Amino acid sequence: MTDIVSLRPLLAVGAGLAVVLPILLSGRRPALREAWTFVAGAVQLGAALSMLPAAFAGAAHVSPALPLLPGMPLQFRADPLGLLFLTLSSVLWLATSSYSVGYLRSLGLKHQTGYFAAFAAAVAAAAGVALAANLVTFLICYEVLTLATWPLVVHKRTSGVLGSGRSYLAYTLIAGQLLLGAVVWAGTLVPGAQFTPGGFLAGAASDGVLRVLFVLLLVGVGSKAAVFPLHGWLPAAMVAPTPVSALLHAVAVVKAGAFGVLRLTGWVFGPDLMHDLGLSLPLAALAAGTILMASLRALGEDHFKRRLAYSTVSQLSYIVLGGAIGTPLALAGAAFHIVAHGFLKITLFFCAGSVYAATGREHISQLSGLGRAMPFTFAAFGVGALGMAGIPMLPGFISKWNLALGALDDHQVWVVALLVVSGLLNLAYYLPILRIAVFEPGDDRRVREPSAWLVAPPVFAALAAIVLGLNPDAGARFWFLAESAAQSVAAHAPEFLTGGLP
Amino acid sequence: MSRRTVARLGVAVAALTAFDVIGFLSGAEHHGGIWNSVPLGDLALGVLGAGVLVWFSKRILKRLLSRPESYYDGTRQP
Amino acid sequence: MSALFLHPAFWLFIGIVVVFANRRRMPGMPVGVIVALGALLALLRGVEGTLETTVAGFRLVWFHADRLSLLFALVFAIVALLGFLYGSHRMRAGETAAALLYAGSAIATVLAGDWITFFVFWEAMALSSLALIWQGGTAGARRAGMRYLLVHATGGALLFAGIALHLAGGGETSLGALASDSPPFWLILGAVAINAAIPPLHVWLTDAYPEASTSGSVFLSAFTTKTAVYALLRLFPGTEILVPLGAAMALYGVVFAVIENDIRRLLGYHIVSQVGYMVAAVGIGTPLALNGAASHAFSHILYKALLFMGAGAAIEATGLRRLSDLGGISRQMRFAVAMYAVGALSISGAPLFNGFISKSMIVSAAGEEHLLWTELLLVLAAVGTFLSVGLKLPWFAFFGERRGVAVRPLPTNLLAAMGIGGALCLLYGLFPHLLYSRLPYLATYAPYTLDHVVSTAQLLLATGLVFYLARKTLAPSPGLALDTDWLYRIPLARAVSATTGALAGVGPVVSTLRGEAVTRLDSAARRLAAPGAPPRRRESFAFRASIGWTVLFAAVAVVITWLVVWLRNPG
Amino acid sequence: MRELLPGLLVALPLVGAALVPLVAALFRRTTRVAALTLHAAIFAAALGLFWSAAAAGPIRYAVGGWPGPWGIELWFDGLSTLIALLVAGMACFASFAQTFGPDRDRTAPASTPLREGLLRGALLLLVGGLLGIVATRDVFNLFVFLEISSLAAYTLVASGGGRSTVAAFRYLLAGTAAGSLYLFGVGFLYALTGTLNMDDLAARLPSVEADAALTVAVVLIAVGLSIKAALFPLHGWLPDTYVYTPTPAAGFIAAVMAKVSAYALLRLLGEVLAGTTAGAVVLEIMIWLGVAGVVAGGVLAVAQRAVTRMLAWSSISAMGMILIGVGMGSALAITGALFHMAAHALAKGCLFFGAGGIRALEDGDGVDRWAGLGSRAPWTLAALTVAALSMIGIPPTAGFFSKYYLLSASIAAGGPAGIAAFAAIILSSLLATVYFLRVLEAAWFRTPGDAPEADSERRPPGPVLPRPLAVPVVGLAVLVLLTGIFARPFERHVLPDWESGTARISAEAP
Repeated sequence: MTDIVSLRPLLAVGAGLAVVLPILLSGRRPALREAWTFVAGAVQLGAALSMLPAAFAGAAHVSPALPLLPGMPLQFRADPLGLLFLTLSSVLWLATSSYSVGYLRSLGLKHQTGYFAAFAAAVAAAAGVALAANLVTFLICYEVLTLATWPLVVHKRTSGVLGSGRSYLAYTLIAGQLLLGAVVWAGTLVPGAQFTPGGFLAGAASDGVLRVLFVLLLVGVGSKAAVFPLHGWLPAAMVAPTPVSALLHAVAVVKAGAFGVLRLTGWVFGPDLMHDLGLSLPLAALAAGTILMASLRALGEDHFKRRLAYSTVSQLSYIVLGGAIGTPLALAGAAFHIVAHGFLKITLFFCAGSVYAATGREHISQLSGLGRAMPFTFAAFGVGALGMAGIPMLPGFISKWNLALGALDDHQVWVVALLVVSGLLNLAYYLPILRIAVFEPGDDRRVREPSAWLVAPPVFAALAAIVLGLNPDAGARFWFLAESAAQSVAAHAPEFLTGGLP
Repeated sequence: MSRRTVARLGVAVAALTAFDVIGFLSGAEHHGGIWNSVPLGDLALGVLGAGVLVWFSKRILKRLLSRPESYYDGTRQP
Repeated sequence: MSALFLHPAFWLFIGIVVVFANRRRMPGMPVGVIVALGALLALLRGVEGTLETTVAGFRLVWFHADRLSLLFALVFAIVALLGFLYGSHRMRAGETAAALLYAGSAIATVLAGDWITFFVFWEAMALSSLALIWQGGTAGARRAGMRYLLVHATGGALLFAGIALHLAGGGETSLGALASDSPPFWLILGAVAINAAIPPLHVWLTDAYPEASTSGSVFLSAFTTKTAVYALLRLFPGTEILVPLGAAMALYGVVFAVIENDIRRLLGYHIVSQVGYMVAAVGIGTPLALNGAASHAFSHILYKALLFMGAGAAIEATGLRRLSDLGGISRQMRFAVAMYAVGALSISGAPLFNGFISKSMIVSAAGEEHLLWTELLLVLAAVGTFLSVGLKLPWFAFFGERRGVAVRPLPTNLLAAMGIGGALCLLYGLFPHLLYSRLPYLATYAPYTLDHVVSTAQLLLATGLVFYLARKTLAPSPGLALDTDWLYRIPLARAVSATTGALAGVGPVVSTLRGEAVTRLDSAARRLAAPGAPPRRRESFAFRASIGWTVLFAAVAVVITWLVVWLRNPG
Repeated sequence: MRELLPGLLVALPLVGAALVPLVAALFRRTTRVAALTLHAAIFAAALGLFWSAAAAGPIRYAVGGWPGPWGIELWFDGLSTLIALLVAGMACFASFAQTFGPDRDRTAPASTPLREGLLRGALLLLVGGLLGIVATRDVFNLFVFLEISSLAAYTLVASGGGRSTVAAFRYLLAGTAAGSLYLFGVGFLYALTGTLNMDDLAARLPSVEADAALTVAVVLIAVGLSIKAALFPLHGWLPDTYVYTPTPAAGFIAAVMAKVSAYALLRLLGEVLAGTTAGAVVLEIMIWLGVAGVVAGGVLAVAQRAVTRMLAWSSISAMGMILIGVGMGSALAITGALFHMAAHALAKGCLFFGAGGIRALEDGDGVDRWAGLGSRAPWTLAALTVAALSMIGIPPTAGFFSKYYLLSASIAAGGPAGIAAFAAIILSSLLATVYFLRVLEAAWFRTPGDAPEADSERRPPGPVLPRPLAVPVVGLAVLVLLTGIFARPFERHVLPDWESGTARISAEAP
């Protein structure tokens, strides 16, 4: 893979950062303030799209290295996996921005200026996480992401909400400090700590040290990815306004964590080293436990957004699972699940938010009759819910399918069982929502769809999900990116991992 | 039993016997089931089979499995 | 691209869009009837070729027609047409769309040329039928639908796992008979067995079908179980375990039907029973038996739809669904009763009706293979079928004592659909070659031999005799009969509920403990900071180890050094 | 010019300290301008030295033309010019802040022009003392500057009246003890080697290596300077001093006082006495004490409810971290220690200016007094937030990079001490997270008063801090960010010097 030195990665990361100040300064003029957001979103998306052709041709745009620490520059590199995440986050940022405008206005929320500013900073940080070329850059963006999302989480500012925000910070910042330690350590072992397909730590230290390092790194990225038992903050963070939750789950925080786990397993340690150290199976088991526990927990949850939150906990462990298995197909499935889950979960959260904006209802048992009153919203919700359950023709199936085949390449039959049980549980906790909303008669005849600002984004995301489900290579060629990312890792994998493909 | 009932039954039995005779006389080899090759076999099978079915279902099974219609009410639904 | 337009399911899927687009402008337009007719014509015109795409590295064959799949697709299209006609006076957009998706998915499933496409539409069928059940509109329908979903999701999961294992093991991507006794074989067989309603995995059927709307249950009766039969024919011909399973199943449904009180649930048990014939036939596996299974599926779809239409007509006319509530309404709905009778005679396998020409193929195939017990059980099941569907149901529902039930007149489209259904049953019964010429396997069969007709007639008449004698015993009574669904409606539901409850309880406990720990650490730190200081003074001089301690520590450091040095060099 | 700068750097503040009260007494209004100009000039001199040392290598300056080893020498390499720059820069901000006046306590004497002039003079004297410590190459001279700076500091601390006089007295006790111990140590050294010049000393030490008195001298010097550097458990003077010092002085004292002593420790123990066995042992002990200080400071900071006291304890933690770096002595560790001096000085100065101002204006020091500041003074608070994040070690602020270097050095050092240091630094970051975010949360997201849900936006927006404090706060926050972003050039400036310096000394040793 050839590198092209260009400023485009910096542009992609900097777009969001650059508008933070203008947004803060134009607080008195909402139209201008929101225009900044859209401009930055468009610039970021444009930068992402402009780097795609190179990725299709097997090259990568690399930013100039900014000297920062000995041997560890600040550098961004648009490799396939990073581009996949970047493109996803820019598309969904635009959708979320338009949704936010409608949501904040229709509910008349306060502190809108700070909201949009923090939003821009968070997305910029997520873009940085996506494109980080080495561990230090990753760490920096990761920490900024944590802090930028804090104001968003505690947006309501009641004492209960602040408590949840504290819990959020406790998990993510503690993990961040452990990550800092681990990054320093890794950087001492291998100067540069450059993300390398297939990992760079092999042979750098004794097995024991590498295992400790792995645990530190995993706690660092895993707590953001809400891997059990580090998931406690995620349901608590549901106190945030809905667009924030959508962002948290689909793009920024949790997704960045899952992305980090993929980077960790594929680009820091590498599948073969993980196998040698005996880390693959424990990690896979952890992911499996998370998937099941969170699904069961979602089953017993009546709060709409919290059920979605537990679903996220469960779904993101698919990505962790794929990273743990490490075969090409599993990695490709995991990488694609970043995209699939992004579109689907953002749809679901948008729908939950629309319901709240239109009716003020927050619990699933109160949704009766809303399906008829809000047909577009719940049509989109249906797409999201079915996609989450891995119903074919929706993108969730493609990731699940490849995860299953990838696991079988490594003769891990139990993963298939896990995936199907999880799919079952998904249906068991998603479809009752549809049943209640669409098929139970409602009592309130005045309910209507909220404004177009709130209807268009979920419909767009759902349609995009359908397109991706029918053709995962449509548009930005997410599947191609996922596959080439997985292939680059697999090129370094030992033979037993690549054999057995039909 | 009234006379009409007896008469109806008589007609039915006569018709069945007639069928059986025709069937037996036609003499076609038919699948090898014993009830096909024995006179009155089909008839006996029909009567016996239906009788056993009614007896088993209504007398045994129903007693074992019958519950009031509200049996599942109040159980937890997903 | 032209192949896309030839795909019959395409017509039905397009219909969904039309339905929603048309919802306000022409609410009365029978979109379903029109598009089903389109699909039927497309099939009758004779379609060939394949339609393939490649998605994410997998070759998907959306359309792959041979005689077996075309036979099923044809009857699916016919019954869809009948169903839409039957329900066009009451089906709203949502229900029509669900039915269109359901019928289209069923057709697409049987026309699928590879495993993934097959799975795709298999799942679509499960979900669209769920939507159809939920359209029943009652709380009972919603709850039954949920149970239905869970069972079918399990089936889908098994199929998913099976296909994944099959392909990962180097299996063919195109559909074909599976190597026996491999994990994928059993997983896929399990999935198909659920859809084929093989006991003990059958309760979803009798649980959910009676809860759908009258038109909904017509659709439901046709597709899911018969695609499963198609799958058995395609994937598991000659699997021996299916023979006893099928025979037992045929009888199982009959036995439960005898004690059933709900008219559509009774018919549902007879679906189980009739599919048992087909399952057994697939198990027998000779060309004749396989032809029998295919043709019986064909016939069954027609007469079972007719029967459900008849039962639905009674419900439409009276609003009642239990035998113990109905009775004495035949005069107000003679045509419907007559058509029901056609269906009842067909399912019982009476000569001249289409059940006769297909069911006897299976019984004969069993006889030819000398499967005596199988044959006997199948014959017994036929007896029971006539007893409950042919005699008990119509007697207590339509005839019998009058209970002063108010009867509404039935709409014309409903009667027309029943008329066409009845006509088709008779048509195929009278002219068997219309069906036989379309059968997929090489085997000939002549149903109308004298002994065959006579033997069947004797069985039916003997059954009638027993019914006459035992009609008091057979009188329906309210209540429900436990079935295997008890297992998941009571113990499993409790286990899941307990687990989720326990998990939900863990969170608060953990956060309480966490809060407790934080509080304790904090107060410990504060005690350290200001030992013994009362809380209000905590902002003043804290941590007394200040100057005195500093001097002390410094002094200690110096003294120790001095001592060390002095001890080393005492001079 | 290059020849004049070293002299100017030390002479300007000392002369200015005498001049400014005079100006205040005579002209009154121009006091402020005169003091600021002087500070700016000192800063310019420091900057000039910094550049020329970077461009043309270290500068040796013989005071009065008397060369060493008998004359007093000043020595400017990358290390000392950097600290000088820091001191001079912080002094500019502190001088700016002095306009705010010391009178936060009602018992403080009323401010008069002369009094203001005297305080400004004291600050200049303090700066002069500190710059002297930084620059001098003579161990006794160092003691003199140490005492000069201490005396000036006592004055500034006590200027708040009330409790601050008590705090100043306690500081005086500790400081005098420290100075005496140091002086004893220097006495021993002189008795052993007959020289006070550092280079000379380093050259002659090997010949007296065997003498037990050397050990005693090293320990006395180490303990004395450690008290001044607030190395745990010799930190007792620090919390009260920092809390009760009037805000403008606190911002300066908290930022640089202890660090200059740490610098002296580095010079003496890390460079001059590094070759001795006793020096090595003391450095090893210093790592462990640093570890203890890092943890204890963090824990006790968490326990505080008053913001300035929390900041004071956090300083003890930070000093522990710096001394860990000094103790390890590797190039990475020294870089980390120096970087942490800079990062911590900038951030802590910013925070003390801010917290002191808020304490004075909100009439209380509790965390709850910060509630609602976010909506009233977002920019000031944003600046304070940057400083707090640097204290926690969040990238891309300066604190992150210093922690990064120190963590790297700990891992590279290995062994129990290395692991303990690694763990302690991580732990202190976690504790800092707890105690700083508590304040930030209140400031940004909580509303004042008992009704936390009340509308905070109804209070009119406006500056919380008066300009004399707001400007340093914002300026220092910007510097915190810039230092972080330009971390790498910084390291390049200091390290080669240090390495060549230690190499030179060990080469001179036979």
